[in-house]
Amino acid sequence: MEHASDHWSIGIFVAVLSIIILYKIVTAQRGKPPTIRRIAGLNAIDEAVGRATEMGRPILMVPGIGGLDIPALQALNIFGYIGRSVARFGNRTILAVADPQLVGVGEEVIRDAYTSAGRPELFNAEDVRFLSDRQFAFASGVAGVIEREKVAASFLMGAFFAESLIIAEVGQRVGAIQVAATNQFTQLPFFIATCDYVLLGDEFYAASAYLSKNPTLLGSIVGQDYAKLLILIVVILGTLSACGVLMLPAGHVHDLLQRFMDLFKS
Amino acid sequence: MRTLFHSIPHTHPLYYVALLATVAAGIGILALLQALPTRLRRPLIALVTFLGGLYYAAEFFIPTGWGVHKGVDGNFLSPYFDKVANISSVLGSFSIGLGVFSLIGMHLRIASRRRESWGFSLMLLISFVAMTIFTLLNEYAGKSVVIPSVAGHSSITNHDIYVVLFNGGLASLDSAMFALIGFFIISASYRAFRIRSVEATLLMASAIIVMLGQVTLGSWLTGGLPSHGPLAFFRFENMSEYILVHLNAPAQRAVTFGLALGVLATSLRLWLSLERGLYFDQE
Amino acid sequence: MDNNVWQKLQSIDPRALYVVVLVMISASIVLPGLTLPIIPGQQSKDAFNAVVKAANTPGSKFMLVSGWWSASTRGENDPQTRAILTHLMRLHVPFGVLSFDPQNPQLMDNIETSLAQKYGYVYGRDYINFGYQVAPAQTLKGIVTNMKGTLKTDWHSKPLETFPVMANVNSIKDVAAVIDITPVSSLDAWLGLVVQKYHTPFIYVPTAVMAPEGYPYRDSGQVAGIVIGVKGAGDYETLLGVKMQGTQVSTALSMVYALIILLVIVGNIGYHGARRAAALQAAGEGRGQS
Amino acid sequence: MSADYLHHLLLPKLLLGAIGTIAILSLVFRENKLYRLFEHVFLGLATGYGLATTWTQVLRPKWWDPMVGGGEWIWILAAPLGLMFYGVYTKKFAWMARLIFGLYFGLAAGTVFQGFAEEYVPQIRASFKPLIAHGAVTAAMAVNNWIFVIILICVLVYFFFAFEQNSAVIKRSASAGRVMLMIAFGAIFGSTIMIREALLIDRIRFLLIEWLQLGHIFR
Repeated sequence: MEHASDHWSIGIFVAVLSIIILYKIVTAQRGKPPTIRRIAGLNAIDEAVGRATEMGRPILMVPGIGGLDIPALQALNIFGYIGRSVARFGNRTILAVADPQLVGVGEEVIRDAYTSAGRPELFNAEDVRFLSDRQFAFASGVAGVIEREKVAASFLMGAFFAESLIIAEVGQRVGAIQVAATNQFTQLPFFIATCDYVLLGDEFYAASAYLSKNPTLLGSIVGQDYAKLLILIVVILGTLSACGVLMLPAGHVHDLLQRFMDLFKS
Repeated sequence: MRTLFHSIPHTHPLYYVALLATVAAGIGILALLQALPTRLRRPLIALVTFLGGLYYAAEFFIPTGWGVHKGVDGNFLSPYFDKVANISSVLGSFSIGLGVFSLIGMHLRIASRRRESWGFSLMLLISFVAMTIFTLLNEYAGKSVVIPSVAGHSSITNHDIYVVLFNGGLASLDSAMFALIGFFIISASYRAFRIRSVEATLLMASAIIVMLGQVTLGSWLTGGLPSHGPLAFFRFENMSEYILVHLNAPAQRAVTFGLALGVLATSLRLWLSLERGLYFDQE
Repeated sequence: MDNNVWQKLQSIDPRALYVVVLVMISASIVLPGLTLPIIPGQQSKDAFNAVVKAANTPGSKFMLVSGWWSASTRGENDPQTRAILTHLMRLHVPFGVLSFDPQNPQLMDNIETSLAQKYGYVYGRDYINFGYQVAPAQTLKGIVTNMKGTLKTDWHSKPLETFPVMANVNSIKDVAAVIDITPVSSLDAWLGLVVQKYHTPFIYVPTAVMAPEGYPYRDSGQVAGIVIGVKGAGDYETLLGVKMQGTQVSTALSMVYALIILLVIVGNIGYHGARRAAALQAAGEGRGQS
Repeated sequence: MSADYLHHLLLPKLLLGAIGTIAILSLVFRENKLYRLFEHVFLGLATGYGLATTWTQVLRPKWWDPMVGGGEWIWILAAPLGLMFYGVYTKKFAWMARLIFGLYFGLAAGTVFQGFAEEYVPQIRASFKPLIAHGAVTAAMAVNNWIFVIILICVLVYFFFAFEQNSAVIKRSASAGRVMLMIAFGAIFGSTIMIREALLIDRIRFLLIEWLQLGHIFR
């Protein structure tokens, strides 16, 4: 088991990244909220929701199959915003989950969305559905829901694995507008092939900030950018050090460069 | 833990006293929580969230060797690692009812009110009950429950039924659902691999090169090229390997860094209850 | 050409494609004569030669086969295992199977028993199953110095001392080669904990998805050869001069891949044809107005 | 058709597996009653199995056995605390569910520091690659290292959200990053096809060879 003190440099590096993010959150909360770049997939949400309502067909949301993890909570957070939009249009939201705890959390999120949009009477607890915590049983259940409810839009966000293609292809077949985001790099190509919009990489984590324009979340995104910049600088310095270590004869500079590289060695 | 709460053999009367007292204390805690003024609820939730994350964070950041004897790995919090994981998985398991009630409850309602296509719901309920019973029987009774012979067939045991349900049912359905992707991946590539833009073209080209690097068909097409020297690079298996190792890996790594920072930031906001959004904002 | 034709080419009903795939796969499975000739890749050849070399090196010929796969990757790992074990039995090499997945011992046993009869292999004399190892890292560390002490029993809980095949196998030094059949990241564990100690020849037999993990180690010589997925199994069978599942599945795969490439070409012809037709039409309308 | 063959076809384990497989695979053509039947059976079996194994693999060994067999009476406290999850069903106690979910949010968040240090920092270290051919580093390796670093940087730049991308260099790097991403996605797509088809072939083999035993007919 790794501890910070096993390699203090690594522990401190993780702490520094955290502090950068927290600092940017605090400054954004106090000052002028920052702006972030456009994320194409998210502009399509209102259009998708509106079209679904015209067609009189419901909207499906799936927060992945990873259980109560950070990606699922991020997905539910985004679904909360989309849910408000759905509620304003007076449409139905079906939330399909693969974890018992997410039934509890998900029900509250969707209920809150309908309540804060002023349409609490439209919320139906039966539309927050636990299907299975078993990967392919869940996929079969979601495919069934998509086919029988003829969903008009589906939002697939969170940790998806091989089942991604089953869910998205069935959605494609019923003509649903699909927006997807996942932390699993290996599933992104399949979402790209089947969905209308895909949030790549950490666009997923920027989505809630983009939708809510909430200073805390926007500040967090700025912090993440600075943390990313720090990683970029470290990689460039490390690459230059690697060149130096290779070329320079043994001596102080050589040792210094080697020591810099070893800061990140576990 | 062990020093605070001595275990008592369950044959001892005191054990039952301790059990009852703990249950009473537990209910007392719940009652006390409920009696708490409403405005204190949100800070309390924030506190509990913070404490939940604090163990792992502190266990990581506190230097090894603090508060433990020499030779023990980690710090004074480390010996509880398994205990915390156990408690969290046990307590978490109590939530399984939320899932079961959601699914089974809905189908019970459909079946009992004979709503549209209630027969399917009935089959779901029967499968659920049968699987629960025979999985438990298999665990507890081994092969001992013999179901007497039916219409001349030799008698069968509970284990035989379990095998039919598990292998014939659950495992087969799992593999069949997985195998569906074999069909879907073909229609997906037919639709997606179009020379529409530079991006789409590159996606298609790299997919096809990697595909051909994996099958005999590819070996045929470029089998004539020498296996050594500069031209060997253009054999599909070599181009495919190059794309996977040298072009895919750095792109994947860069995306991973961004995702990792996203998780770090989301975790920090959750842990410190900085999130002022849905769910977390309600009392 | 009529614009409708272009449209049709780029929007073939997926169900038609599924039927074609179904027929192609079924035919290649049911008709044993329907196989495509296979050109074995260099990596498969290296693996094959490494096994032959290890079997001909003086000293203990005992080989370790490690299985990390379960029924879920049976499609790839079963043909691989069949090809490898056929080779070992032909070379009269004694071997032991270590399983790192609870389902694996049974799956391995099915393959062993189906092949054993043909090659006169007897359990306990010529080969052995060590069963499911719960803690991979500890097992791997242990077998380096003390094989019997670490593994203790076979998968039926019979002490290893009772099996003649184990008589002279005490540590990793008595192992002529390690063959790792795996759908998971097991490579680092084997290389780090076992192989590098005495430079035991190591043959990597992964699913296609896992194969890239092995490339860097092949260049450095730590991996003697890689048998990649079903294609590798087919290559291996060709090198053995037999036609089994690997060849059949390789054939089916080549046909499916050819279909995909054909579809991509057809789809693109349709897409660009339609665009050109639309452009021509627009140009024609333009002329009419002037 | 011989009696033996018929008997084989009707073996319950094989028969259920075969019909179930056909039912599930039929979804590719369209949703139908047979699929719907087995979808419901699947969900029922999976939930039953999940419930039973939650008891046999988690609650019995980690909770019941230590509590009863080991006399660790304090474990009974998990029962009233576990009850808090069910607060979601009532308005009055809903906040208690939020309380216990809060605990789990905390647990999920708390592991992030260790996870980051163990999983990602080594990847940062592994990205320090020499760009010059010298000594053990061949010219080909140096070229590959250049490619590695350039792709890594371009893709990282693409994912900046808050910094304004107004310099031409940055803009071009970002779009190059997107292009490199597409190549990577193509590679993943291409390398996944084989295992997916292998699984489909395995299922068709199950139906045709293991169940219908058609292999013998044509041999």
